Amino acid sequence: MGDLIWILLSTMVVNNFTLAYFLGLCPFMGVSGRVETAFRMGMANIFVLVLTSICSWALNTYVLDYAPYLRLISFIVVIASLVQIVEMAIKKLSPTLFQQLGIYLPLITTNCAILGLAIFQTNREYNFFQGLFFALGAGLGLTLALVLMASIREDAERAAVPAAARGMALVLIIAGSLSMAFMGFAGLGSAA
Amino acid sequence: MRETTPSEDFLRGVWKENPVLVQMLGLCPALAVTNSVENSLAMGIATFFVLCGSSLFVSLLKHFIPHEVRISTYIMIIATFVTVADMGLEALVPTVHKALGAFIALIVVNCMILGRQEAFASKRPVGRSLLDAAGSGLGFLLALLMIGGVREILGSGSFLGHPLFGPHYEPWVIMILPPGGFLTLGFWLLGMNWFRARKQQRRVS
Amino acid sequence: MFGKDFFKHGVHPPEFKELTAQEPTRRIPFPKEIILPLAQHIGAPAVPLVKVGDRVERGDKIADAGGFVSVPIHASASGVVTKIARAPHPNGSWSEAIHLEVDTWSAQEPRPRIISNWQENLSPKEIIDAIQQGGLVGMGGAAFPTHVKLSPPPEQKLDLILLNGCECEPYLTTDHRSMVEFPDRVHLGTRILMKCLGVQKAIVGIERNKPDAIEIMRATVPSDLDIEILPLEVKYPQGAEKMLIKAVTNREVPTGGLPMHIGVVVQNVASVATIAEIFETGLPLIERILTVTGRGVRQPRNLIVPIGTPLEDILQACGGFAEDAAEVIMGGPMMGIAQGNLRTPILKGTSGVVVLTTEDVKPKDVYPCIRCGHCLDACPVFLDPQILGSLGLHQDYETMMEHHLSTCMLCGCCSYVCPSRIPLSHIFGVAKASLRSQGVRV
Amino acid sequence: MSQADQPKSASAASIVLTLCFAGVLAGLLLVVVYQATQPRIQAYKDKMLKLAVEEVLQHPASYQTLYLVDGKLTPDLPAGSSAHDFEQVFHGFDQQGHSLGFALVHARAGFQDTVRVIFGYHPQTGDMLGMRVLESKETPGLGDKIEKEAWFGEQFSSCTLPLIGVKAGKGTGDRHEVDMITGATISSRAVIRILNEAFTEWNPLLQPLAEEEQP
Amino acid sequence: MSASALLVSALILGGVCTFFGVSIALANRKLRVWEDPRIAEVEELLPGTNCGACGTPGCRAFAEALVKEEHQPSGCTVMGPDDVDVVAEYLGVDAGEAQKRVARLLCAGSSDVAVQLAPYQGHHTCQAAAAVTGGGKGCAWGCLGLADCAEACDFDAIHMSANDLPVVNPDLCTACNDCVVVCPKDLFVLMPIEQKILVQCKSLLEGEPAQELCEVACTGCGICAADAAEGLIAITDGLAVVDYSKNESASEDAIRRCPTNAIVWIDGAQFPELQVPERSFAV
Amino acid sequence: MNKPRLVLSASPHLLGADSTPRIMMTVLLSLLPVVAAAIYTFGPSAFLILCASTLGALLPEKLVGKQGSLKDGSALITGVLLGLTLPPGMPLWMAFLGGFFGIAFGKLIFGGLGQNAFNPALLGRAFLQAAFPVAITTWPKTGGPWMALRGDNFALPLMSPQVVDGTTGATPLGLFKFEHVPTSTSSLFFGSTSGSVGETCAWIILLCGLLLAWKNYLNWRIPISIFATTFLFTGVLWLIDANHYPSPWFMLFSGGMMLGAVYMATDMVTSPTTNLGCWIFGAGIGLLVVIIRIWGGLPEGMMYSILFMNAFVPFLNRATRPKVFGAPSRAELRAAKRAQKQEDQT
Ligand SMILES: Cc1cc2nc3c(=O)[nH]c(=O)nc-3n(C[C@H](O)[C@H](O)[C@H](O)COP(=O)(O)O)c2cc1C
Ligand SMILES: Cc1cc2nc3c(=O)[nH]c(=O)nc-3n(C[C@H](O)[C@H](O)[C@H](O)COP(=O)(O)O)c2cc1C
Ligand SMILES: Cc1cc2nc3c(=O)[nH]c(=O)nc-3n(C[C@H](O)[C@H](O)[C@H](O)COP(=O)(O)O)c2cc1C
Ligand SMILES: Cc1cc2nc3c(=O)[nH]c(=O)nc-3n(C[C@H](O)[C@H](O)[C@H](O)CO)c2cc1C
Ligand code: SF4
Ligand code: SF4
Ligand code: SF4
Ligand code: SF4
Ligand code: FES
Repeated sequence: MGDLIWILLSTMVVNNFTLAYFLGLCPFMGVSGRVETAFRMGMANIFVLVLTSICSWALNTYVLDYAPYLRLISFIVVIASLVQIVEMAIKKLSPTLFQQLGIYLPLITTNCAILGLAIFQTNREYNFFQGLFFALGAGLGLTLALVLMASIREDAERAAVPAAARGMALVLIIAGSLSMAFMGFAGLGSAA
Repeated sequence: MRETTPSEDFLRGVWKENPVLVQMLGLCPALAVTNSVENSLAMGIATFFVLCGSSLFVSLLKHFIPHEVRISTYIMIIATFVTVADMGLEALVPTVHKALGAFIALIVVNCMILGRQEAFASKRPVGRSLLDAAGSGLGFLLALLMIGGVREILGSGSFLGHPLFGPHYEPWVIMILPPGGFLTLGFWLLGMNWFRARKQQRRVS
Repeated sequence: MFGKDFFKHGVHPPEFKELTAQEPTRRIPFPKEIILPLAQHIGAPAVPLVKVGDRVERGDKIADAGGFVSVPIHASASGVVTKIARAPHPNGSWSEAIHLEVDTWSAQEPRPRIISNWQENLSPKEIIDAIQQGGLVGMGGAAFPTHVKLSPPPEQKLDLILLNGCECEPYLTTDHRSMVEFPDRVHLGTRILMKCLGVQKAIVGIERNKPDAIEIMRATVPSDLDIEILPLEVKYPQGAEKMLIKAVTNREVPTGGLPMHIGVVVQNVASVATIAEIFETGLPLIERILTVTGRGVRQPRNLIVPIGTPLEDILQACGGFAEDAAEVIMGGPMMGIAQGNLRTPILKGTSGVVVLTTEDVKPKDVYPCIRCGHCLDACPVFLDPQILGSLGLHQDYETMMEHHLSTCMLCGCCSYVCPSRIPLSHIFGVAKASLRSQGVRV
Repeated sequence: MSQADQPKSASAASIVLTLCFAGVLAGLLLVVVYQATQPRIQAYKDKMLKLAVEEVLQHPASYQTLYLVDGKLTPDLPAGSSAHDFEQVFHGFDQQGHSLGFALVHARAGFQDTVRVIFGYHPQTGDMLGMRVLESKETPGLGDKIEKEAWFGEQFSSCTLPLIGVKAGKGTGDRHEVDMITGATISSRAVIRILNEAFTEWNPLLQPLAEEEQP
Repeated sequence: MSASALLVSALILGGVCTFFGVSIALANRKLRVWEDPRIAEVEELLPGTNCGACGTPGCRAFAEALVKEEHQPSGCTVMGPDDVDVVAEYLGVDAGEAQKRVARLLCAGSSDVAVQLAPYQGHHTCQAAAAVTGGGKGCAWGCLGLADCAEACDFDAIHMSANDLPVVNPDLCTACNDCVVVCPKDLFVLMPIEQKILVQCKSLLEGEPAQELCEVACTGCGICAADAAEGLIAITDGLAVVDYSKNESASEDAIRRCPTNAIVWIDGAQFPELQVPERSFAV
Repeated sequence: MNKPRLVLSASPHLLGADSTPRIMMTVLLSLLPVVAAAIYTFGPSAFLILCASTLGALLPEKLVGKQGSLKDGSALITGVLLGLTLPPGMPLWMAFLGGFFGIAFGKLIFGGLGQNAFNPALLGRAFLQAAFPVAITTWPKTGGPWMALRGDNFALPLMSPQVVDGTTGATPLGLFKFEHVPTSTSSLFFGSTSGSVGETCAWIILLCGLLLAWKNYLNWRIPISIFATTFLFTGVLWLIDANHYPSPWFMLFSGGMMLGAVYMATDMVTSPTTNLGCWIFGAGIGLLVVIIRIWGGLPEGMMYSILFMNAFVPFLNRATRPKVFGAPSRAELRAAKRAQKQEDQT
């Protein structure tokens, strides 16, 4: 159990997917304008990440042993198709949930964090539960980064930001600062 | 839709609608692997290859792909090219392959590539699609080199591995660490905005 | 049944009450012209009953109530109606007013009483009618027609009459003088209110910085009434209705609600004294006590002035402007409004005129908000003026509503403490005005 | 616009066929490329490993790969299994076929991420033959000195396990002492810990084999 | 190259793809929700300023309304006529006929002709000044000149004159309504550019008192009403009011004898004589 | 009657005496004793470092800041505080660069005073720490001739400092973390240990902090909650295993704890506006410091804890807004909802 918790925490803060690994930056830049939106994006991300973790574990265990060179392509096909189906289902079954989460799903499919998770999980040879906690940690880390970024951006919106810095330049500098702040966790657990 | 000329198709992606610097797409590889010029170059070329290849195929096959599964199909086409690139790099330049790590595989989900398929290759003739892909690919490469150049020069004091400032240079390690990636792209955008504003000002007065 | 004597937050500005606290009230000569705007209070403006050229006696009704939430206007001097035309109003607009040319030769004897004597057997309805006919509006600042406050819906249970003698605004000593000079009137007024509302208990809240008022009021409480004189912490805005109730009873007026919803009626002590005066003299509200003060006026004084006297004449009666006078404020320095036109008349609800000097109004540099949070610690109603202010500067008034702009009472505590001198309460006032013009209730 | 005006959606058959066809085609293409590149990739990997093993065993005349199967080290793989299913140890021999020592690969968390090292030592004396960092993501300019600073690696050809890290210049000359890198204490310590850990873990298994001659 | 590897790989990927192909086809049959793709296309063609001048809450809403044919493309006042035609052509509808409207200021009381009783000191916006006893201008209706409207205009169509009066550039004005909303004195109206007769004053004071406070006030003297065509101008509450439903009968005769020039005949820009100082460009 | 030239201004017409420049100047004055103690301990090197970082902070403020923004004094504070967190032997060009980065990218890019999300001084230090990790962890030995420089202050711009062997010492935290050698609390309290320029004398900083708290120029809840959390957390660990974990007093008085808790976590701009928010903010810093110091890779975590919690400030502000006067409390709202539900059911 301790091992699982450690995987969760270390993926969440020490090796934060967004701020340390540069995964899932497109939505991080694009959907971090409002805290509410960012939070929903994060939730949708957690959902897809967990789904991905399960799928890739299953693929690895049951199918891909025979053809490792098909790993990448099967991962991505499975993820893309699943997300598409889930999206359609949510759209049909619960329009409110769709408004809250569904509209982000297509954005997430083509998001490095998802495939990155599948690949890292395979490289590290995680078992089912380790993979699950890895996915949760990654998702929570993404959500944390997204929400922090969004809350800072909401404040900055009312600030007298100089014209040249308005827009993405400022967002990137904030991301750099956040990334520096997260560096304090580096080496957590290694020195003991 | 407005008609465009071939040269417009090509040039648009290089600068005016540069995928990284303007559209903010494909940021993950643009920041993750650009801690040296060599890596940037390799990543840029690999992406260029994948982009052109998949644009070609998508454009060729566009009439046969049903709307409902277009994303899945595009991704499959892209993934095929990426796997080819991945294995090719590993066989030909193993050191570079090791430095880029998982990010070669992640070209599949480079938002920029899928974006080009959706916005352009799936609607236009083959030639134009190739031009567009080449432009965007070149733009991506250019942006990667801009970021990688700054990061390597400041962060290692060298360019393409050649030391620039002598042995006593104190490298700015941060530039090759994650924050350096964000900051460098931030600097570039800042500079470009400032430059654009200056130009506009001059036009006004 | 009641608790503590404080509310949380608030500020403590310098008081400056010593300028006039010991000045007895005095009358001033009648002005040449009296200007009586038809809109004197919250609610519908009054409707004129006179025409140009009519002669009126002091105390005559010259305009009738324009509805239930409205009271009549009476001539505050004998004279001739010269015109019914737009005149400057303290709120900055030019609104319809009855202009009287005061008879210089008249002794200004009032017409015989229009309201009958106080008797224990008057019914609530008769009392309320008499108060409305007397043209009474709240004199504590909001100028809300008093009879409306005294007519709660029958199902509303009331258990306390709270007399507001705090006078928490710096400089002003109107209520102070009312209590010191006319304690019996305050108590008689209270008696009438208690009779009218059927309430057994009254509390007079007085800030501790008026010990003489507390003493006199205590000494004169009629033995047959349950009136408690309660000294309160000296803190602005102790006099604000919600804060006073919180301090005295520990009850909170719910958002959007009224004091009566928690069983309390709040009346200013001067309003209560005026109720008594109406029944004692039979005269309607045609004059009031007014503090004219500040270092920008030569002789700060407490005056009894006819309603409708232009500022010019009032200042004249106090020796005129000092050399360095720079700003004339109607009301107190915390919430009062600066006036640019000295022909503006005082209204029934005007409790003071403060004249500030160049030194007082020196423009202050405004700095960006440093998020010190002092404003949050000052706001007596627990708003977040910091966020409201930055939203206000971006004119995002809708979002301000989400941050409870409507609860803000524009007390000015936040502006007072802000080290960056951001005009917070002013910005909120602007936002409220803009929203109101779009039909939003704030 | 009414429901009727909606463009007809593609037929199910065309959806399935497109995907299936694309899948088969991609699969075929990939397998071809894979088969074409795989030998080179594998050859490169083997070469790198061989180089590393030779380096940390101080250039043995030959070496033998042992696999840990069911708690025992054997040179033979059980039938039907592949090499990377088992942990491996490399046993080096000199010209005469005498045992020189063993090379091990071991990994552990460093400052940023896992550090993988290969090292050679003699199980009976504990004397080290060499050490090389195979893989690390330590901070460039700091932690990556464990890989890039030659003097740091060279210490490990002349010391004895188990090791103790000391601040540079603070050593007493003991054979168990290794100088750490200033500013990269954590990474240096991680390397030392990896070696000590592997030593305690493997030594009981290896000691009996130390006397073995080349078969 | 082994044939078995070929087979395995084709089978695996083909199988996986077929499985998901079937799932998607099924899902498509059961779960599809349709949205008109033209909405997104039209939205692309619109200017994207989200100014709301068309009467919908933004460009997206306008695009939806256009596709549903509830609005005409010309309803967007920001697009030039060429762009309107492009949208109309895309949708195959009539462009509609838009009447050019511009913002007109109902005050001419610049700082050199209107009295300021007491200078306002504090937060430098018209809205803020208006909240302090009306802003200290003698005329309670007049323009405060602190440029809220110029600030609010997204199209750079309003600039302040040297005497603190906002001057609208009719070519740039899109009639977006922002200045109308922002002005605390309600001094802006949007009106068709064909309406050329305008009373540039809102003061309800009459005669002397009005003129004492502002040289160009409408004193309600009635001369214009007498000179104009029957019923075109009436004096209401001390102010001349033009009945624009009778706009055809308007002529320059009506304004000639106005003693204060409060009523004017506008051809194109209002206040053509006022100088707009060069604005410095800020980074 | 004479009529003066009247003006109109908005109410309230009385304003408090505090002003932003006055607050900043007071904080700056209160830093003087700290600076004096630093110079007393580290000699001219400390002075040079402070000058370099301050110049670095003032330059961008002068170049791109709003007109007259130098006057408010906040950039000066940033520069001095940054200098106080650097090792005295650092090359001056690095200190200058840190100040420049902190103000330019930690403050001006957000629009200047009051708008920044992160503490500019600490952002400058974080930049330096990530850029030049060796230089910023090279600590001079204490003692030696007062006038001597404590390292290679005058390294050429962009060039590495010449490491003078034998003059580097270890900080108490470093000693504890890597060597497990504790330092006595009294030497920490009176500042005779090696470390950054400003982390010498705990009692001076505490005293100045008291002064500022009394003037209401800093929210006392923040340092108190940092100290309390750190003390309690370390105390519990210490009681569990006193050999392995440091004593709570050591935790409180070592490293940047004092300077950070009193001067940097309390920066009004980058700390919550609500009092509850301040309690949580401080508790978060306290927890993180202990976690990083004990289990993390770095010996000191004050800077990173503050920066990390800075990022939470907008979120904390929105989450801890007090209940508005007269609005129903949460319990009341819940009760009302329950009643509503019951009504719906019947
Ligand atoms: C900030 C603020 C301060 C106030 N201060 C006083 C005061 O000092 N004395 C007072 O009688 N009313 C004060 N009021 C008005 C009271 O809230 C309330 O309206 C009044 O006491 C009701 O009595 P009235 O109707 O007789 O005027 C204040 C209101 C506000 C919003
Ligand atoms: C950005 C950054 C990166 C670091 N990277 C490493 C690293 O890769 N390996 C390491 O051992 N320590 C690393 N450190 C930790 C510090 O350098 C730490 O103070 C050092 O390990 C202490 O060693 P010393 O006692 O020799 O100074 C890093 C610190 C920072 C700020
Ligand atoms: C307010 C303040 C905050 C600090 N924050 C940090 C920090 O987060 N990380 C750090 O390594 N040093 C920080 N320092 C400097 C360290 O406290 C001090 O130099 C520490 O002992 C470094 O030890 P090391 O050499 O073993 O890394 C800070 C100093 C101050 C004054
Ligand atoms: C109590 C107090 C503490 C401050 N601490 C800092 C600080 O740690 N770092 C800093 O850059 N500025 C500090 N300042 C100055 C100022 O608030 C800071 O430069 C702003 O963050 C710039 O917007 C402080 C100011 C005060 C009043
Ligand atoms: S003016 Fe409004 S926000 Fe400011 S302190 Fe008073 S009630 Fe609070
Ligand atoms: S008091 Fe002023 S500076 Fe402080 S938070 Fe409030 S608005 Fe900002
Ligand atoms: S027209 Fe209105 S908004 Fe514009 S300057 Fe005049 S008063 Fe201000
Ligand atoms: S009188 Fe008319 S023109 Fe003059 S300021 Fe007033 S509204 Fe404007
Ligand atoms: S490249 Fe777009 S999310 Fe990574």
